[in-house]
This record gives sequence, structure tokens and C-alpha cells, in this order.
Amino acid sequence: MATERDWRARVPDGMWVKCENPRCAQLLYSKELDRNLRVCSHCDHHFRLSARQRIAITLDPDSFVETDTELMTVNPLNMEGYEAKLKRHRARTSEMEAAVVGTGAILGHPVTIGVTNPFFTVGSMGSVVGEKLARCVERARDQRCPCILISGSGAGARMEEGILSLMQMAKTAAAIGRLRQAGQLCVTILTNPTMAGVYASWASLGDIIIAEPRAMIGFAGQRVVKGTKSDLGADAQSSEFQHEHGMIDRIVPRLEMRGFLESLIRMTYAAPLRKGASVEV
Amino acid sequence: MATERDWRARVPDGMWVKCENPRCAQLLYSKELDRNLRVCSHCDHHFRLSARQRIAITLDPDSFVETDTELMTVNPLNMEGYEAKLKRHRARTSEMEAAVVGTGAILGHPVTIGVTNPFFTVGSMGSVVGEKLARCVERARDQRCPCILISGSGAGARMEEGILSLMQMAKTAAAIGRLRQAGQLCVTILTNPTMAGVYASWASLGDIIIAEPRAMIGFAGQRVVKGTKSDLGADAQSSEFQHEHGMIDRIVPRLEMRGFLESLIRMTYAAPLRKGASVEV
Amino acid sequence: MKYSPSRWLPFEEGIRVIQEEMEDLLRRQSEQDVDLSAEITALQDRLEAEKRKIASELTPWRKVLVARHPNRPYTLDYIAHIFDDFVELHGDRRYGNDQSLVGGPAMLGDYSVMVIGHQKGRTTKERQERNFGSSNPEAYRKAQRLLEMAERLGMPVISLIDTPAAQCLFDAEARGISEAIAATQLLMGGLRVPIVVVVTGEGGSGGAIAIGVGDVVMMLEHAIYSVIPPEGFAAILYKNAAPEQVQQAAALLRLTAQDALELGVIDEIIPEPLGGAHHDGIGMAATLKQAIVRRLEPLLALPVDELVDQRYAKFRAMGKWEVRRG
Amino acid sequence: MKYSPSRWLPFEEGIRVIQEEMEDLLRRQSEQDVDLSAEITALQDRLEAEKRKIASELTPWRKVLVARHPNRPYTLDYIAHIFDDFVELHGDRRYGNDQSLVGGPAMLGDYSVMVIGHQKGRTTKERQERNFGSSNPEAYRKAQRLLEMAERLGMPVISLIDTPAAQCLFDAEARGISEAIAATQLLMGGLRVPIVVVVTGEGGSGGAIAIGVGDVVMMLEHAIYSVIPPEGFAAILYKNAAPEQVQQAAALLRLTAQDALELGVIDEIIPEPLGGAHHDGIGMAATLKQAIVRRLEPLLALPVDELVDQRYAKFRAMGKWEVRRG
Ligand SMILES: [Zn+2]
Ligand SMILES: [Zn+2]
Repeated sequence: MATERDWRARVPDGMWVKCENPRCAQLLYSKELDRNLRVCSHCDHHFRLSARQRIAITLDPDSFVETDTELMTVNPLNMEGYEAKLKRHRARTSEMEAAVVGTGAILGHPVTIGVTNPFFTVGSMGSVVGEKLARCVERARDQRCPCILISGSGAGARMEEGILSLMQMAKTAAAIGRLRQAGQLCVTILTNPTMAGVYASWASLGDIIIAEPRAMIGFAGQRVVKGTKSDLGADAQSSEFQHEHGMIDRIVPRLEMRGFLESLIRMTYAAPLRKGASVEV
Repeated sequence: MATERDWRARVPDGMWVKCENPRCAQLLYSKELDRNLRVCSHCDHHFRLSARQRIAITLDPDSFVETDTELMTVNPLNMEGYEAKLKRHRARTSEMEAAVVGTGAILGHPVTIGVTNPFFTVGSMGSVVGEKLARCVERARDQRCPCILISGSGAGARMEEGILSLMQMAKTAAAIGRLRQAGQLCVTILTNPTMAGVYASWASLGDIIIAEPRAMIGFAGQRVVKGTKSDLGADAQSSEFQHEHGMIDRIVPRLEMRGFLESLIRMTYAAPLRKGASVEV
Repeated sequence: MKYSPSRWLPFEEGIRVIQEEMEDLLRRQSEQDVDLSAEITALQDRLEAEKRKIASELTPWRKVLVARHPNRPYTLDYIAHIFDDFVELHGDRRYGNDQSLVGGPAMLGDYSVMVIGHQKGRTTKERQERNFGSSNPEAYRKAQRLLEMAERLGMPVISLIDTPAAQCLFDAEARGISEAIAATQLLMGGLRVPIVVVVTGEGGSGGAIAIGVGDVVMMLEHAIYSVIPPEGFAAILYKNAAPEQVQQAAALLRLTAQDALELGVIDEIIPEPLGGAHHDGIGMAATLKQAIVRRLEPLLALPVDELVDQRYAKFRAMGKWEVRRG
Repeated sequence: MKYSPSRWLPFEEGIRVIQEEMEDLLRRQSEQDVDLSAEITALQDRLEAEKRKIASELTPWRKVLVARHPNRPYTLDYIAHIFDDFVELHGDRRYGNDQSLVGGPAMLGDYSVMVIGHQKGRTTKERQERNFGSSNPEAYRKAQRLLEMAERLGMPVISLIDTPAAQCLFDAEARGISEAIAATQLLMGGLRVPIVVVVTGEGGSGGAIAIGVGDVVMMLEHAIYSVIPPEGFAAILYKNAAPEQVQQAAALLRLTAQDALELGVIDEIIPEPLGGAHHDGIGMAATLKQAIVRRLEPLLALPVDELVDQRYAKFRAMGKWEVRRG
């Protein structure tokens, strides 16, 4: 199974792995780290997860069915080096693109799910990522079920696709607008990092917005901010800051995330005036 | 004509009147002050106007038809002194209550209009005021025309009617909600003073909110603020402060108000996808 | 429910004395291994009688004190005891995360609802964090967000009111407390899901009615609902009002649940445990739950247009006036 | 339109020289009472030829400079010359009165529309007040309010884009610039009145697309529309990018109107006066008005469900990809 293969692929060869958090740097037993959903048991640092790892810890086992795999990225601006970059990321991640989308279930309740992969071009949103996410949202509307979108995107829009990547913001936002009109829940989960064009479109449009602790979340990329001589502090781009300022409903540690989602999905399906019956997936 | 009578009644007997603004105190020729819509030509101080004076300077001449005059205030809490107070204000203003409502026209376009009178219990909102305003809003909905509400209310809710006066906030707010759904414009004009329960209900719910310059506008009555040891500055309760903080669309001097409303009403009727044709009043 | 050490209102002195005697008896019984059950039963009867006496003497002003009692159950206490699951949601998506009003989806038996409610703090620290239940504009804008979500998702709304008043300081003014209160009422007036409102403690003027527009509005027996705090009203009526004048103002305002029912502002009074909800929070929550369920279920069966029209008609009818003939 | 004294771009040196000669000739003609009309006509031909030459040599980077030209007409200039009446409305009803985006109802011939648009400042003071056209969250929330009003009142929307980028400083982050941009797009995506969008100057990334969702999207001939400013892109590509590298980045980004049309992002390019809109603001406004009216009128005839579905389909189709077979 693809999920399993990928999950293994991301575990280092050795039995021990050093905590990514430089202030911790603890040596962790890799199997235990996996059992802990890749959260450091010493410092609570949340390691980045690939899209498939996310799906594995989010959905009911074996419920995920991937969709929209036929969409292939092209080089619409003939940007030099873009194809080579894609090739590199494909080889490194065994993925074709930065988004994995599909259908699945939580507690047996149908959901659609779309996840951006921070290991693939730092999860940047080009045409294919935008299209996959929009289809994921539309599928929830068609099947009258909740939609779960999980962001891990440090770059926001994908520069190599220029203005076309900017349009993906409008596309995904409009799709969520239609989902709202249809009365179906959209939950967005923001993981480290969630920035710029992704945060300024679908990631900010969940009915409920959840973040993992200490994720970098914000509008301005730090490089851009530097170029424009901003006085933006690093803290302003964190889950905690965004929560404090009313932008994020809850900060939920990874180990509690599945339980939290279970509550939300259960309650969504138990709404007595819920629009439309759910359709079997 | 009632309007004319009242207008005259408010002009002092003498030919000269002293500007209300203590920092000005200029002697003004009363006929000229009237011609200037009771705005001091020396310091631009806007004298308070009665409800009928407002209507006279707002609507097309002779277009106003008063409605809902059959509603009579009672003393639902048996509050001591309330009846005497009403009697006093009735004698002083020749009005039965603090709100005057009806239908009329601007540039020939039908509108409904509701005005609170700062000379009658400082324009406070009891059951009859709330009911009259709600009917004024409903009439705009029924007749598919814009609704103009003009506030002059220093007290907000009318304490003597206790909890019943609080309910008028919900009543008027709900009526404006229905007007919005029907796609008809609601303009509120805030004049000196607009406070508390009036500002926290219909006065804040115009699609477009206009204020006269230097009107006292705010939530907390100064006496209440004092009692609760607030650090609220006087400036926070002004048209200018509320405008600067995004609460008010425009501050429009009285002499420009009619022209401003003409533009708004003309454009409202010229909206190509306007809901419903207007009905002759 | 965990409360800070018991605090007693002046007129509860009789209860305090009996409860101390009771604690003494229970200690002696357990330490000295004697049977004091007869004495204990007698004392329980006295306690009951004392509570009954106090209940019969609850003047409007005393009700104000009961409604504000620091041991009175608060919204999160009711949520904990009424709902099977609750996910608190935060933030207005605009400016801040105001803690004076809480809300989120919750399970009420087999179905889910959206709960919103003012929240006072129990400890000193929490009181400050929650601003003593006085809400800033962000609190009402959070409520609006949750109300709109409830409408989209088809969840009925339970709104619990317990606030001295909305925040009225400079910052609240600068961020539009009036607009926030006004817009929340407008939204609730037309919301296309059932809304059950309960005034559980203090129904303090604009801050209360902001989340007070519902298909059914109930009050706990000793809750108050007022256009102005009695202290504020006394300040308007009298210069430097004396305590008796404040008490008199409380009576003049007709702010009790019984007054509100008589004036047509509420649909029902939910009885409190003898002496007030602060004597038995869990019992109070059970009674409240029953009332909410009993009132909510018929609303769920109504066609939504009818529901919204009824709610509108309900508030349109509020107020008292006479019609002058010809 | 009143502009501050002419400023010249480096590649406009030829125009500057000819225009100075022209002023000389005109002065001499009026002072010395001689007929220089032949010379003047010749010079006018030279000016025209020079403008044509410059227009033919407008590289992407030069277009960036033209799009940012301080004499380029801004939104309020277009409003003044396109609409017969305009009532500017202010404030987000939440927090502030951001002047970097203006809006309000206006008359377009016989019918009214709602106009929104970024607004840069002309004078130094105005530039600061309008934050150089970089919008804070309040600007987009004002836009949302006006969009919702337009929908209720049945006014079509004209949205004019001219912003370097949305504000990204600490305060903007604290008040939710991302949410504001996201929610505005969502709202425009489903708004039940026609929307015509024109990028008139700088279409700067998120700040631009925030008000860029319409039934028709057009660009002025030398406007730009980009996911990132060329300087920012160069900074990503190269360390301490040299000027030529910034120019190269501008070309790589495909940010011109011609690129946007080819990539399917816009529907039409509106021609500018020779050399750019800053040479003839009034002529530009006239052309723009024609284009808006021509595009708007068929939209007014569409049933609203169809209109909204078409707009959705339009943005859903944006982007380029291939479909892998079996
Ligand atoms: Zn660690
Ligand atoms: Zn004066």
C-alpha cells in the first residue's frame, strides 16, 4: 500500500534519529518516535509529516481512496529549472505533486481529505495542487460530507507557475464558498509551515481552523518581509500568536488531533437539521 | 401644518438667539439661523433639531405623511413620575412621543422615514418608539422603498419602561434584518446625541451610516461610565472618533445632508438589479 | 463543579450557621463513633426550613445578589453537566480571542447543538481573563461566527446569558461595541435554526440582549434581566444613592424573572434549587437540561420559514402600548 | 486630473527632450508673434514617433515601471472621469477606516454600480495616508461590506486593482490580513451580482486577487499582474540581485497583460494611450469606461444563477496541467 511504503520511506535507516529542534537535539529511538506520531517525547517538537503520514494518522485505517492522480504538472511559463526541480522532489518523496487528495472516513463517517506535503517544494500551490484541492472540496459538496484540508506549505503560491498559481487562491476560496452554501463542514488543519498564498486562501477558510503547536503560520514569507524592511517579529508567525489574535479556533497537539476530529465529525453528522443525507463513498 | 407650527415653535420669541456652543456664544439673527438650517454661521455648531424639523429639511416639500400616531405610551412598570414626565414633554414639544414616523419622498422617490426627537425625553426608546420605528422599517419592506432612520437619542433605552425598552433593541434590529433580506436600503443618520441602546441597535445597522459633525455618539452614557470608573475619554464619543474607527461612513454637515441623501436615493433606485419595483405610496 | 470556598450573602447567615453546626455534628459522629442521625435529620429539616424562609423573602435586590453570587454555576459549569461532548471554539477571525463569551458545538443527548454563552471567572485570575463576563466586541463577533456556522451546519443554538453588561471602555468603543451588539441581534433575529435562550444569572442590558434573541427565552428563577444595573438606575434617580435607594431602584426596575414573565419578555421560569442555584449546581444543571430539551424538540419539527416568522413575531410583539381610537 | 510635476522614466528621455522643445516653440510663437506651426507639426510627428518607438520597446521590466509610474491615473482619477456621481463610503464597521482602498456607489450612465478599488496617493502626505496602496485587513473588510451591500441592493460591482501588495507588517498579521484576503475572494466567488474587474496598474499578488474575482477580468495594456514583485522573485533566485537580474526576473514571471491573456487569466487587454496611461489620463479613462460598459451590459441580462455558475467555472478552469492517461 502506498501509504505504508511512504511512511517507511520517511523513517531514517538507523534506529536512532536526532530531534530536529536544535535546542533539544535529543537522540530518539525511531520506532518510538513513530509510535509517538513523530512528536519528540522530550521537547514536544512536532516533526514535519508527509501528506501520506498525515492521512494515515487522520483517517480510519484503510479508508483512504486517493483521487485525481491523473493530474500532471506542466511548466506553463517555461521557467528554467522547474522541471528539474519537480524531478528532484518526485525522486525524493516518491510523490508526483505537493498535494494528495481523496476520500475516506472518520469513525465510519465519510469525509474528503486534501493534504499538502511540506516535503514537496515546501508544499507550494501550483495549478495541480489548486485543482486537486478544489476537486476535493467539490467532492465533499457532491457527496454531502465534511471536507478536511491540511496545510503544510511554507511557500504559499508556487512561483514557478507565476500568475497561474495566484489564481489557485481564488479557485480554492470559491470552491469552499460553494461548500458552505451546501451546508457541509470544512475543517482546516494548519501544520508547520502555513504561509502566504495558502494561508491567505483555503487555509483561512475552514469553518473550524485548528493548528498544531508552534507551527510557523503567517502571511508574509520571512524572506519577503526582510526585503521590504518589515518590523515583523518571528512570534507573529506562530500558531500561538494567530490563536491569541482570534484567527485559529484551537491549537491541538498531534497526539490529540484524531480524537478532536472525531468529536467534530461526530457532532457534524449529529446536527439535527443537517442539509442532505450523506452519500456512501 | 404641523411641521410648520413646530418649526416656528422652536424659534425663540426674540429676533436674536445666542449660539448654544459656549465657546462661541455669538448672537445670531434667528431668521438667518433658520435659513442656515440652525447651524451657527460663526462656529458651525449644529443646533439640535426636533423630529419635524428634521423631516422638513430631509424630504421633498409636502411629501411627508405621518403614520402610526395611534400608538400611545403607557406606564407598564407603574414607574412613579413617568406619566408626569411624559405630560411635561408633551406640553413642551407638542408631540405625543419621541419618535415621528411616516412616508415621504426624496426627488420624488418614495421612502419611509423615522426620526427620534432629542427634545422629547432626550429621544429615549420605549415601547412606542421601538414599535413606531419597527413599523417604519416594515413599511419600507412592504412598499419596497428605502428607509431613512434619524437618531437623536442621548439616553438610548427608556429606563422607565425597564426591560421592555431593552426589547425594542432586538425588535428594531430584527426588522432591519428583514429589510436587508428584501434588498431595500436602510440609511441611518446619527445626530447629536446618539447613545447606548439606540446606537447599539438600529442606529448602527444602516447599510450606510451618516453622522452630523461633532455629534456625541457612543455606547456608554457618561453618567454610567463615571459610575463604573471608566477611562473613556469624551473624544471617543464623537462622530469624528467613530468615523476614524470605521463605524460611520461619512460625516456630512447639515447643509450638505439633503444633497448627499439625494445622491444615495437616486443611486439606490438606479440599481439595475434592484429587487422589486417600488409601489406608489 | 469546583467552587472557591463558600461565600455567604448577608441574608444567608442562617444557612451558614446551620451548615456549620451540621459539619460539627458530622465530624463528631465520625470521630466519636456515636449515632447522631436523629440530630442530623432535625438539622436538615431546619436547613430546609431556613432555605424556604430565605426563598420566600427574596426581594428584587436579594435576587440581584443571588444572580451575581460568586458560587452560582456559570456557563461552562452548565455545559459540563448538560452536554456529552463540547468543543470550545475560539476567536473572532478579526482581532482577538475574547474569553468573556464561550461557544462551540456540543452533544445534547443524540443530537448536536451550538452553545454560546457569557462566562464569568471563578478565580481571581480567571475573572480578569474573562473580564468579569463583560464582553468586548470580539466576543460578540465570535458569537456571530458560531451562529452562522450553526445555521450552515443545521445545528440549533443554545444561548446562555450571564453578564453584568457589555464592556464600555475606550477600547470597546474604538472597536465598535455598539455595532457588535446591534449586528448580533439582527443575525439572531433571522437565523434559520432554532434558538433557545436562557438567562442563567445576570441579564445585563445591551450585553445580554445581544445574544438574547431566540424562539424561546427562559430565565432561571432567581436570574435578573434589566435595561440597566440597579446601581446605575439609582445613580440616575438619586445623587450619591444610599444602599436602600439602590435596593429600591432594583424593585422599581422590575428585573426579576417573575417580572419578565409577567411583562411578556420570557416564556418560562426554570425553578432553582431551594435558596438558589449556588446551593446545588448539579441539580440546577439537570433541571436546566430538561427545560432546554423540552423546549427545543418542538422547534426542530417546525418548517424553518415558520420558525423564523414566529421568532420575528415574538419580538415584534414585545412592549406595551395602547391604541388611541379615531 | 491634477498631477505633481512630470516625472520621467529613464527610457522616456526622448519624450522629455521633445516635449521641452515643444514648450520652447510654443513660448516663442506666443511671445514673438511668429507662425511656427510647421515646426510644431513636425515636432508632434517626432513625439508620436518617439512614443511609438518606446511603446515597441516596452520590456516586461519597463512595463513594471510604467505600471508603477507616479503620474499614472489612480482609482479615484478613473472614478472622477468614468462615473457621473460617486459617494465614497468609509470604514469596516470593526476597527478602522483604511484609505488604501476606496469604494461606494456610483452612476455609470443611467444605472448605478458599486465601485471598489485600491488607491495610491499622489502627494507625499497622501501616499502615507493611503499606505502606498498597500491594504490592511480593514480595507478588505470594508470591501466585503460594500460587496454585500451591492448584492442586497442589486448593484453590479466594478473592482479596480492597483496595489504593490497587501500590507504584511506585524499589525496586519495581528488583525488577520490572510483571513481578510481569503474571505474577500470567497465572497466575490459567490456574489449574486455581476462583477467586472480591471487591473489598472500593479496587480500585486494576494492583495490584488483579494478583489480580483469577477465575471470579466481585464487589464490595461501596460498593467502588470504577478504572484510576487520582480524584486522579491529576484531575491529568491539570486543573492543580492543586480538590477539586470531584477529585470530578468520580471521577464521570467510573465507578469504583463499580454502574458495574462495568453495564460487565460484575463479576458481582454484595454489599450493605453501611446507611451502609457500617464501621458493621457483622460483618454485612458474614456477607453476604460467603454470597455466596462461593453462588458457589463451582457452580464446584466444573465439569470443570476447562471452568472454565478459561469464565474465559478471561469476560475475553476484557471491553471495549466495535463491529464495522464490510464
Ligand atoms: Zn526534541
Ligand atoms: Zn456658534
